Amino acid sequence: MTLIRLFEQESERQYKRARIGGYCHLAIGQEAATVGLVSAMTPDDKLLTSYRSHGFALARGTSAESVMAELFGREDGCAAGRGGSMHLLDPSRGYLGAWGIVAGQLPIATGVALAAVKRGEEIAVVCELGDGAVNMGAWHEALNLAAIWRLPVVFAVFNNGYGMGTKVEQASAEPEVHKRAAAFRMPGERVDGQDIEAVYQASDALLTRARTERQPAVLEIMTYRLRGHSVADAGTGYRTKDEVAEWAEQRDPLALVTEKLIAAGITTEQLEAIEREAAEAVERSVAFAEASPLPDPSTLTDFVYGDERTGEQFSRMGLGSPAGEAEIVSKLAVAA
Amino acid sequence: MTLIRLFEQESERQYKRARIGGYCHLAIGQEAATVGLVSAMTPDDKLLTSYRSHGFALARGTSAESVMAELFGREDGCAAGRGGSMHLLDPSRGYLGAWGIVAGQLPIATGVALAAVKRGEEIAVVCELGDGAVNMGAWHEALNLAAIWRLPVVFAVFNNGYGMGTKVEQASAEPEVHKRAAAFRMPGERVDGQDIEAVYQASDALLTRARTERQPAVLEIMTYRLRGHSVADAGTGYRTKDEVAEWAEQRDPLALVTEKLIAAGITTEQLEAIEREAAEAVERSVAFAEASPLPDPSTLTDFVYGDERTGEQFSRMGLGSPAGEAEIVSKLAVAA
Amino acid sequence: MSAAVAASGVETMTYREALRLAMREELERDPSVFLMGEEIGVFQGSYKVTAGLFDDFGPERVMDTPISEEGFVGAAVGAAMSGMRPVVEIMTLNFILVAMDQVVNHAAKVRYMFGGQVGCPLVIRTPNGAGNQLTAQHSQSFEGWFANVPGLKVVAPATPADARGLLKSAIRDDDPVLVIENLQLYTAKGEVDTGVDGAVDIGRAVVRREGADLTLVAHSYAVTRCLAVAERLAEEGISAEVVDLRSLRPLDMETVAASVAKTNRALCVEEGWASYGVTAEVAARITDGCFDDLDAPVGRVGMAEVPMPYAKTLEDATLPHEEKILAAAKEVCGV
Amino acid sequence: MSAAVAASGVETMTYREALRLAMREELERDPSVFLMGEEIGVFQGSYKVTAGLFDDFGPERVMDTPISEEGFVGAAVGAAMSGMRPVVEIMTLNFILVAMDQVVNHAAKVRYMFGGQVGCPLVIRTPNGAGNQLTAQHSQSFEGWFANVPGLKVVAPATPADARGLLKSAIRDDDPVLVIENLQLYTAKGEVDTGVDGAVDIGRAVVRREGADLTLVAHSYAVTRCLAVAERLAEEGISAEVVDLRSLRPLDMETVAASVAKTNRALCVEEGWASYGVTAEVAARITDGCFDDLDAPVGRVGMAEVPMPYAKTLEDATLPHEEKILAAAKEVCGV
Ligand SMILES: Cc1ncc(C[n+]2csc(CCOP(=O)(O)OP(=O)(O)O)c2C)c(N)n1
Ligand SMILES: Cc1ncc(C[n+]2csc(CCOP(=O)(O)OP(=O)(O)O)c2C)c(N)n1
Ligand SMILES: [Mg+2]
Ligand SMILES: [Mg+2]
Repeated sequence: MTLIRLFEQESERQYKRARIGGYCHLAIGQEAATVGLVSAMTPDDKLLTSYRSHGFALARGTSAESVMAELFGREDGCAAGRGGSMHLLDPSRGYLGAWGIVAGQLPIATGVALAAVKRGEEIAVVCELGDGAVNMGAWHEALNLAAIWRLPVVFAVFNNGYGMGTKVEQASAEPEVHKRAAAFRMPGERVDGQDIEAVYQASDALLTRARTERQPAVLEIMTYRLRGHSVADAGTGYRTKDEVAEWAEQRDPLALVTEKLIAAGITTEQLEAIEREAAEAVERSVAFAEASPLPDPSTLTDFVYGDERTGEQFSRMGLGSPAGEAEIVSKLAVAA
Repeated sequence: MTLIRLFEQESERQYKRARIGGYCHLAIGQEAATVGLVSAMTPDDKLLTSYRSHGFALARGTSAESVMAELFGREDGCAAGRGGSMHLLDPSRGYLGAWGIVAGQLPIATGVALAAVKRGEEIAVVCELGDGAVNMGAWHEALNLAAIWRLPVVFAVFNNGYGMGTKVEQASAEPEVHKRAAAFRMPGERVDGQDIEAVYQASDALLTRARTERQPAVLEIMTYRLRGHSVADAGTGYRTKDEVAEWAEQRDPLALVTEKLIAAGITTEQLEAIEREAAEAVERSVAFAEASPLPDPSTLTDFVYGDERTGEQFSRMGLGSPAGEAEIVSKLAVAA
Repeated sequence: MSAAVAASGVETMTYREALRLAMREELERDPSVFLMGEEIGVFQGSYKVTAGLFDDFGPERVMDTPISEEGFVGAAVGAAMSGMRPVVEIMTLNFILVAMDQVVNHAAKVRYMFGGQVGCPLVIRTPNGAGNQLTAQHSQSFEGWFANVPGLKVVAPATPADARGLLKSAIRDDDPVLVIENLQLYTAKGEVDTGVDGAVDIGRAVVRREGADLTLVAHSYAVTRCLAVAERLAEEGISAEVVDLRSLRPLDMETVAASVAKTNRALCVEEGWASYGVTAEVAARITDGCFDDLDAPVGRVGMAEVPMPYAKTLEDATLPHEEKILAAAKEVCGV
Repeated sequence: MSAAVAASGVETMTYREALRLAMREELERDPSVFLMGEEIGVFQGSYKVTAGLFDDFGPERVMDTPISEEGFVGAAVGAAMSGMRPVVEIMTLNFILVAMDQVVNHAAKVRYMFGGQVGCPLVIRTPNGAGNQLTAQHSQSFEGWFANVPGLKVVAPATPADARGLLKSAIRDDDPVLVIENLQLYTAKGEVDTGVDGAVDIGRAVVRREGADLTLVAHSYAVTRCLAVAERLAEEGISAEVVDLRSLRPLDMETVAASVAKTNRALCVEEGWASYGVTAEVAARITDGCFDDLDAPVGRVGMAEVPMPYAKTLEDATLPHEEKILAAAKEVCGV
């Protein structure tokens, strides 16, 4: 959690220094929800999330280096600098990506679970989404498919109170989002997302049922983003300062977990060590990202297609193609 | 109901005689559901339905002539022969159309209700759909909008047990479809669709609440189609003969209502008169349709656009246009 | 099937049967292949393309889905990312509009946006076309939109042999491939050599008929129309060559250009609306690639630019019938 | 605003302000006009185009919606069928993919399929474009797909005056109109005559710069690129004319052809992928309509045919930058 917090703060700084571009959605305030959920996953479980993704990659064990390098758009980024902040992934850890279209990842997560079932793998798929995403048709279709096919997916709704500037109550006719699971005869639960233990326990129970009984479920995790929607949003136009201050002062997940740890007997030295280690990791990540090369324009057409026959398939397309494109097409031919 | 039954049987015959083309979805077996629902509408209420539409137009008072002429693809059809069986309408009676994309009409119905609310009209909008349509994302989005904006729409789900060859239980994780209304904090009810009085009463209650309280709702009407999905489907590959026979013999809505009427004292003469009148109306409709002219190809581009400036807008497009299309474009210019 | 036929392996079958054969062969060959779609199982397929496969392969390999195109196309993307090879049937191309986001924003992007670490070997097969009075919402052919999208491949077979062969290649391809079938072609018959694997390479057009005076370029059912028109042109002394594109992305311009270099005239034909349609790209490329060869502007014929009307008279006036193609061909030839 | 300026009515404002002005003026003029979209109200618009309108017109006229593009575009269709004039903002063109069915299968079909008895005076405004490292799912320009659909009109203003004028005409039009805005243009400045109504007719291209040697044809932000390229070409002694299409459906080919008849050379430029893109149609029509006028094949430039990558180096290599246009222009001119 400390690592995520410091990483996010550093991302904010680097964004302002224009080292990071595009959209950049920070999860400051949501660390307990993220870590509690991901901790309940086994190594074989799969994870798909929205664009608010940095914390998930870190929680899953992806190195801060490769995440920061991705945000910097470098060749050593976890998506080779092609994806950026919204499209992190780490297939080696079962992180099948962060996605940018609201609710677009839901049907895909369902399909990941379907493939696992077809192969007889006893795993669970975690699909994170925001409270705003529950009003998209894709939510309905994905949950219905998961339910009728009994697919082991836990839909983890990070209810941070807002989709951009829109309050949950304004957007969702059932603001207690977990209750929507009933429309699919699926269990739905709500948990305090600032309490990491509670999140872990609820996640563990649902993920276990998913693995062993192929029971899909909705877990609504109540949390709050202390920053704006993205780095470009001050986050003040649609909520009061008091509201933000209250969450920051009384419900900061990092402060809450620290309190608990202290009560459990952790020493100041230990806490400081954690903080120092995290700070160093973040520092290293920036150094790593800065040192990593920018992708060379000559690699532009790598990865458009993966089939090895693509080169031959496209080799006859060049003729009469749009100016500038003949070149691309011939490179496509070589790249694949 | 008798009129609808006879009209549908005639449509089936005319389809086999190739006077009717395209897709043709009959509602034989669903007459009580249709008439019970539509009878609860006031003249100002609006209606949108799926492609299984003939009965709705007739129940709403559209003449059998103009419906049959539409099925024949004639100029005097209720959609001027442009729409066919799937796209009947009658704006003068608030029938804002039959639509062919499953669940496509739901968001539109929501918008019709929104317009009424904006203008302060105290009306209800009835939106019919099939049981198969409740698994589309459009269902979810439309119901959510209707609920958060308090729009006077009653979503009338004609649950006839099947979407083509798929059983409700196979397709919908919540086969008691009306319960899905809860996901939007909306009332949902189920009613026996073969009992015309029950349908009327349930519809009347919900439509009244819609008009007076702007309360959207789901009404699930349990019914059965005695024919195949469309005239092209025998309707036997996915259900047993016994099942069909049972519905035909014990739950035919026409037989049930006749029984009731007899119990209430209607005479055989009166019944025969109704039947005769309906048969004559259907006969007249065929004669009318046959006599109505086929649309002339010169009118092909009528109605593509309605704005009177369209002609001028398109007048400069003809040049270099695809062969054959220059002509169309210039006609567009004239038509609009 | 006679013994002689069996020996040579060449059988006459419909386009529909050829598609079915390809699926059967691929289901047998590769356990990661499975089919998904509305009514493809118990109902045997809305257009009966998958008839019999559910009975032979069971519900795990031939999965009936609810009416939820966005949901199950997305599920297929997820399964494909996980190493399966889903073959999705969309009942007709018109209905892909509700799943567009999964196709264009997801399937087409997966490999690139994640830096090449995950692939998406997905096949979507779906018929386009019109001609059965199915009206405005059910009579469209906008396959060119997908051909505009890097990350996707789009093929459109015009014969039974190609239906089998291109579908097989699509299923074996490691990238998302749209296989555009056609409602009118389902009953078309042709020879298929079942004695050989029969996969047809993606990205290769083929000359269906040789000619000297004019090149007709088309894909899918429009090829059939063009072949008929070529017969009629022959009667009038015009020798037309017919090029079947077979693949829209990639597009085999070499074959097209070689033909036009010979005939010096070209007419492009499609079932959909020509303005901003497939013929726009083909015509633009011909004019660029064969600028000095052309004796006349490249002609184009498509469906009349109206939403498809129901009435038979109007539908007939809308379709790119042979008469229209014939007239346009003569215009291109200056006769 | 100085008194002198006020008197003449000509003000300098951004494209974004011009759009906002058009909406304000139409909201005031016609009570049936209302706005819908995600974050257009309290949040003042994701790109602040609607800033201030919620405060001035209130939640009934400026309606915030949940994230449900399919739902609220469909609701707008229904409202438009009922005589209202909804103006829907889709946050960016990329997100219209989830609402495609409502636009193409519904809005575009309403009038025709119901025999002319109901209309659909709907406006959808949405920005296309790329250039801010927004990556593959957020950097697309497929407006040509809509231009392929009879029943729709598609306009794409390139200047603040046109942004105001075309949006006004779109709102007053009785048919569904897509207004394609552009992310890069929002901050572009230009003169707008607020003293006049300023509506700009749909279907009229305009010559933005006169020239003799070459015609550059473009729409939206590509026009800005072309004007800059024309300057650089002038330095090299090539006089380029720049035609701003303004409208894609209908397409004003007369203006384009008149220009090409003069210059005998043309290069078409767009922000999106060129293959099967807008330039395909324009190039095909130029070659048909100006066959005897052309001294060289019509050139085309678009975005590189890859899903948009994140890294700045790659994004730069993908965009249709001036350098690429310049090189293509010279190629067309044979220098
Ligand atoms: C289909 C679609 N519509 C709109 C957007 C723009 N958008 C990006 S994030 C967002 C808000 C999402 O809110 P929520 O789901 O609550 O997630 P949070 O940002 O709070 O984590 C919107 C509207 C999008 N990416 N995709
Ligand atoms: C989006 C979409 N997908 C598929 C179809 C093809 N289709 C037409 S009707 C139908 C079944 C609908 O079943 P249901 O909603 O139960 O209505 P019913 O036919 O029983 O009245 C299907 C799959 C379609 N029209 N639209
Ligand atoms: Mg949120
Ligand atoms: Mg049904």
